[in-house]
Amino acid sequence: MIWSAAIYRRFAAALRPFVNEEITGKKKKAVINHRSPKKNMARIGVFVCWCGENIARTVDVEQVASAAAEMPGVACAMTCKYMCSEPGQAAIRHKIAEEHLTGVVVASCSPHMHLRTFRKAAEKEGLNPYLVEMANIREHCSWVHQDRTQATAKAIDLVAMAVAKTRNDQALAPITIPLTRRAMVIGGGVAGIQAALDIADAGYQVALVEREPSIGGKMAGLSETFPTLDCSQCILTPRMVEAGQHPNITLHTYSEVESVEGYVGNFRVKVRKKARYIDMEKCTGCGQCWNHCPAKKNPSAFDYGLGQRTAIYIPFPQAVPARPVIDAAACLKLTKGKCGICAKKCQAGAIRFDDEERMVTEEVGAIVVATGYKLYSIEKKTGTAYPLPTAAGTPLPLSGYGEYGYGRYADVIDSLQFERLLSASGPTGGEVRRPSDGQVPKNVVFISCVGSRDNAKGIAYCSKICCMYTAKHTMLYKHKVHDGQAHVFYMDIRSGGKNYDEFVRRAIEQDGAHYLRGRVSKIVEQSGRLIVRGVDTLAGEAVTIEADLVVLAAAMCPSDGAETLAQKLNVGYDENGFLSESHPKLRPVETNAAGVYVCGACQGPKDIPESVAQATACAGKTLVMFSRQQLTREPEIARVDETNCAACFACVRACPYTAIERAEIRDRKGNLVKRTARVNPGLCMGCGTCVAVCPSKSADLAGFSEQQIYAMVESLV
Amino acid sequence: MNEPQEFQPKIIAYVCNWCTYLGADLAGTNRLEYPANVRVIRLPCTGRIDFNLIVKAFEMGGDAVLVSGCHPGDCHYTAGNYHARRRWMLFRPLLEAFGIETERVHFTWISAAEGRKWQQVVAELTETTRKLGPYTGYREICEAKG
Amino acid sequence: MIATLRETCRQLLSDGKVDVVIGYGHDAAADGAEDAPVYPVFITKPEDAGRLVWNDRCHANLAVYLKHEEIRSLGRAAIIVKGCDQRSLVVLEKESQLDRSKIYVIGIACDGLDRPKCRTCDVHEPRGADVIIGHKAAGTGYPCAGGVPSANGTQGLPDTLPDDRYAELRAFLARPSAERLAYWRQELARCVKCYACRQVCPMCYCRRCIVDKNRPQIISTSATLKGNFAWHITRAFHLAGRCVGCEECSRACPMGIDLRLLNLSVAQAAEENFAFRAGDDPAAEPVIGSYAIQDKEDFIR
Amino acid sequence: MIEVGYYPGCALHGSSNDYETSVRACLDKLGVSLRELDDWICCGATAAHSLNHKLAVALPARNLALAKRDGMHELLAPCPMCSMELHRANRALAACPQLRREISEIVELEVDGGTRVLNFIEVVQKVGLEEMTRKVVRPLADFRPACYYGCLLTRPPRDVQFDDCEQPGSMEAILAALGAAPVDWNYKTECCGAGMTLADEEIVLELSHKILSDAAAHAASCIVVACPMCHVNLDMKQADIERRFGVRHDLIVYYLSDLIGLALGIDERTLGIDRHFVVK
Repeated sequence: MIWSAAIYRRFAAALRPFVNEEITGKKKKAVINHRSPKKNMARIGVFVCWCGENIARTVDVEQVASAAAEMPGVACAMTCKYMCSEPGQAAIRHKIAEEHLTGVVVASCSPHMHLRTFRKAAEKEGLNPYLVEMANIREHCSWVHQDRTQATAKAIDLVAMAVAKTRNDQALAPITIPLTRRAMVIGGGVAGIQAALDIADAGYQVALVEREPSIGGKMAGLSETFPTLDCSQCILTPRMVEAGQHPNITLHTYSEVESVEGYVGNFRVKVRKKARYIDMEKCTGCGQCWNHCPAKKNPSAFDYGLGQRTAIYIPFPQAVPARPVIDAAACLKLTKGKCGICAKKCQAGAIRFDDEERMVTEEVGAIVVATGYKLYSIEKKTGTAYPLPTAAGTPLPLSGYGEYGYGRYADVIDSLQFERLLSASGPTGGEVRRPSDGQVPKNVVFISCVGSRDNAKGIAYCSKICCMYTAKHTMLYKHKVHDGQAHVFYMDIRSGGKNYDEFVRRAIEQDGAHYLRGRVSKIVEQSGRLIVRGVDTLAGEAVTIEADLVVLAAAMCPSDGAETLAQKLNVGYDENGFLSESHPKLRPVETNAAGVYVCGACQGPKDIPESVAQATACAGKTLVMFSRQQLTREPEIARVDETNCAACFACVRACPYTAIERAEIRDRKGNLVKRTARVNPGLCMGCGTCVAVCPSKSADLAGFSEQQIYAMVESLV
Repeated sequence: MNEPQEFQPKIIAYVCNWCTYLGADLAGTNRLEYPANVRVIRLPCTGRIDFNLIVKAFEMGGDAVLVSGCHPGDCHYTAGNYHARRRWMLFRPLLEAFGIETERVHFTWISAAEGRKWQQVVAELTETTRKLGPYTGYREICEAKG
Repeated sequence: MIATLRETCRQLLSDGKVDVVIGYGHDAAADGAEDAPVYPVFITKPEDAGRLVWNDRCHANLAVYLKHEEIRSLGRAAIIVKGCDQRSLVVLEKESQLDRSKIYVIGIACDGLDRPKCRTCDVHEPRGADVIIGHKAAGTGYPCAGGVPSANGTQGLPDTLPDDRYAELRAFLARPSAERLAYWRQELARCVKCYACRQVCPMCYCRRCIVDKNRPQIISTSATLKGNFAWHITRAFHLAGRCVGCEECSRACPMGIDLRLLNLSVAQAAEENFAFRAGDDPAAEPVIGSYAIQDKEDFIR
Repeated sequence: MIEVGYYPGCALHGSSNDYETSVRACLDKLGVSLRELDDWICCGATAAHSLNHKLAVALPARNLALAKRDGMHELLAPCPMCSMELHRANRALAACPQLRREISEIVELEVDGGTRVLNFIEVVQKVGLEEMTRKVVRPLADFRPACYYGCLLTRPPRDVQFDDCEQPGSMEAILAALGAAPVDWNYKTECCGAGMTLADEEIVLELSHKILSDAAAHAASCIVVACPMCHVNLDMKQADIERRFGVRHDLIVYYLSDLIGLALGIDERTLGIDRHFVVK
């Protein structure tokens, strides 16, 4: 039965051209619309590119073309000086029409370079783009070989393989999948706020998830920003308020992403909302609670431990949402069961000691990751406790800067702490007073590249912004302490950017910052002063500075949990934990997880303008996606022959994208006919791991099918 | 001229699209010269490369086979190379048991940035295979009449 | 022991707990003769339970019949397994080929059947069976000390340690590779591609075997060395992490090709690299289709 | 009884034999038996590495190979210089199979870079502070030691992998457990100038003077070291330093083993403390 059907089809296909000719009475014109080689005998056009001299110098392109013309299924072969040029593409299109081509092989450069180009050209001529293949005779041949005979022979082999593949190409149609036109932004710093606002302004719903009780991120704690010295909070807080009040933005503060399911256009994100102990609906943010809380001496995370806060607190006055949160570990009511003053003071009755964390699920089509950074941990705690760090055999991590005594000397602080000392809303009200005794420091040493560019500490990269903010620090310090002197130890000054180098020069020339090119070897404390020993490599001498305060410009590292989040999102990350963009130049905010975009410092060290620009780029990418009703995806994905599938489900186990599911085939009465594996085209990324693990080869991969690959190998006889 | 012709081994390389193929592209861009004996077959991922393809390469008269993909952790598809690595760990002993020369089956990780490694691997592979000579053992098997 | 076995099965059938018992038995015509040949039998009526036997010719791994549609269609099955065969059930269940809750497993305590695998057997009493008939012989394990009446009078095989499962393979691998290849050339030259090795294997349950796929023709179907090598490489590799070592393939081969070495080689690789033995641990993740980041890669450059 | 291989090195059999006396007495009391490496040779310190890389590996490697031959998995080298050289050789050998083969040939013994090298402090940690505290008969209540690690005990950190290389605390932990009150000071890991002893003594005096001064400034009652070189400079040269800078430090310099020994009830003579230059 099956036999006869197959034979019938084959005959019908073979007869069709004649039938057409008879009926129309004229030579068959090129039929537009996705011809498949199955219908007719293969008619493949081979186009060999000279690439100027790039290929032709080493490969005899004419010989390649004439050899190709003899290959089975090849209808015509020609060469062209530049195949990718307009005339080159036109030649391909012309031949497709003239020769009724059913497939095209372009022998030129890497498919990563121009496969798209040629597929588009073919498509314009009505040939299904997936019937176009390339033979890489430039990168893989002419550029790496000298011997003309050998290179030409290899080029012919490469073309033969491509022809063999093309003979077995199938016309493929893009896959469409549904799209939820709603976005999630993870991280509520300046980048996250920007992305959320841009998407929301375009009219789409955005869920903004922030781990801290307020959005604002690191920028909310900065004093003034380089190179304009405008007040950080003055420019950020209006944006925060806007985000908080935007009708299209749902804020999930004090919340974290628990799990991510689904795929591009159809994500289901579970968000864990931590217990805040405040009824957000009732609370008016009046401040009665935190003004009366008796548990006052808790280090403020927002001030990086330099200031103190109450147990029920609002991280900073301009917080959005302007609602407090109870620190469960510090609250007397929650720890000891007594107090409850805040509840008594609250007119709105918004205090809820029985609050519990809960999960909410957001369904979104795109996710923007903006989780930001933290500073490299420079602390090495020693002192009175004398911990024994050496467990037998475990190597000590070579982190921290014990020689600088951070965490040991109160007056050695990091740059974000110094920002708080400079900030008008900071613990000192904007006066530069050192942590140990509240004195105004007259001699301040700034050390840049603490952690950065130091392979011994495992960080090879430059943190990029430290040169700029250190210059800013010296200026702001000078503006506040007129008789003070700032000293800066630096390795190089990296101040590329608009108005950036001018800014550094101003710090040196106008504000008299004392720049020393060299490293600091050690800081010791002697009778209340910090003795900074370093070297001035330009003068070639050792330098000792008695400082009142030392500020360390610690390296920028991805914030805690970035790797875990990346794993949940299936986004790659580098050895430093920064999230990986899809392409460093051409796809800088996309990731290899479709529908997930990255912006800000979670992708790499960067300053505010860059973070904001990237955030807007992420919004742009999201909006491009949302401009369509549904998504179309590359059709080069796996498929399971459900009749032959033995349902061992090795593929289900192997699929990195959980794109294969266990399915059942039932007859009309609902009786189970058989079980089978089934590919979800929305999730499949086309790696083909399922094909390799399938013992019966019931799984196959369009575009790289078994038939195609074996044909390629067999062409190498 | 009666100098014997140098043996030109036939080497078939199955490489992943995202790392090794691009590494080979980079070798080209940097004009890193290497012997012209390798025929590259591009697959999306090492996870797609089945052992049957290795057997097929020998059946087609291959003197050596190279399988190459992204370094662990770098897979474009996050885990395809891990799956491949595990299969090869099982496949190599089987080839050993068959007495098939495993020194003709090479596995490497070559990243998109390792154009130089691609050059070295291909050069060394060609050289070792040249020293081993044509794989007559398997060729005889394929030519034997039933 | 045989009486218990027959009674158990009779009871199962008459209680309607199962519809068929897959076991070993004599042909009805044998009329109870002790030395009559042993066949797999499919007992559907309680009164036929008397045909069931247990002796040292009960080599077959009956698990293979669970993959047959015509057996499945008989209804709920009880299956008689030896310790080694029971491992097949674990693998099949892991691969979604059977629903353990719908099968009644009758385990037989076995002291060895004079097969090579019996020398290193460590599952004389099947694990995870619903009922176990008989007891492991005293003194544990091998060499067997009674239990099964031996037809040819031998009481067991040479004493070897159970952990020497791969001794034969190691000895084979110690030979130079050219010699190994020559060995297989000689052996596989006899292969007639009857696929008995496939038919008898409980793990070869594909609806369409890869060798029967013709677009592309991955494995040459001709019974030439080329096709035979391709087939046997494929067959063995498809058993990686799955072969339980029942040795039915070798026993079934009409040309007497000893395929055990190939099966052992993948089994050893799985055990050495992943501490995995097929059919050992129902909870263990199968070797193929899973991975560990720390898998070794000393052979990868 | 813990058994540990023992590599004394040249210093402990020469100028600093008081250190050996002390280490042996102290560890004996702690229940550690030392098995001295048979046929040990110089570790090559200071000289070898500036001459020839392979020599610098081969000398310590031979000692490691001897340890392996004699079945010692752990080897105590009380001199930080020796222990650093042994660590370095271990690391070099572990990293390079080629080097392993070459060195094995040179020293005519199997080397594998697998012997664990311990300094004195690590042996005490191995005994365990609790175990040690149990044996204390005379708590060091009136001691305010400044623990001086010098440059080699914690450095290079990649090689020796011991404690925090800039702000170490392991000696303090031991002494605190013995009842002493170690002072927090700045010069724990500064150089005493040992390498310059022969070339420019002036530098040695100056550097050692800074160390002694800072210890005194932080109200230390004594200095504790775990290195024969440090001991020589701070103890033997203390008189010269006092003359040169016109100050009187008068700080007794103990080996760590001395103080543990005292706490465990061993007398000063047995510990060799009476052989120091600065004495009570």
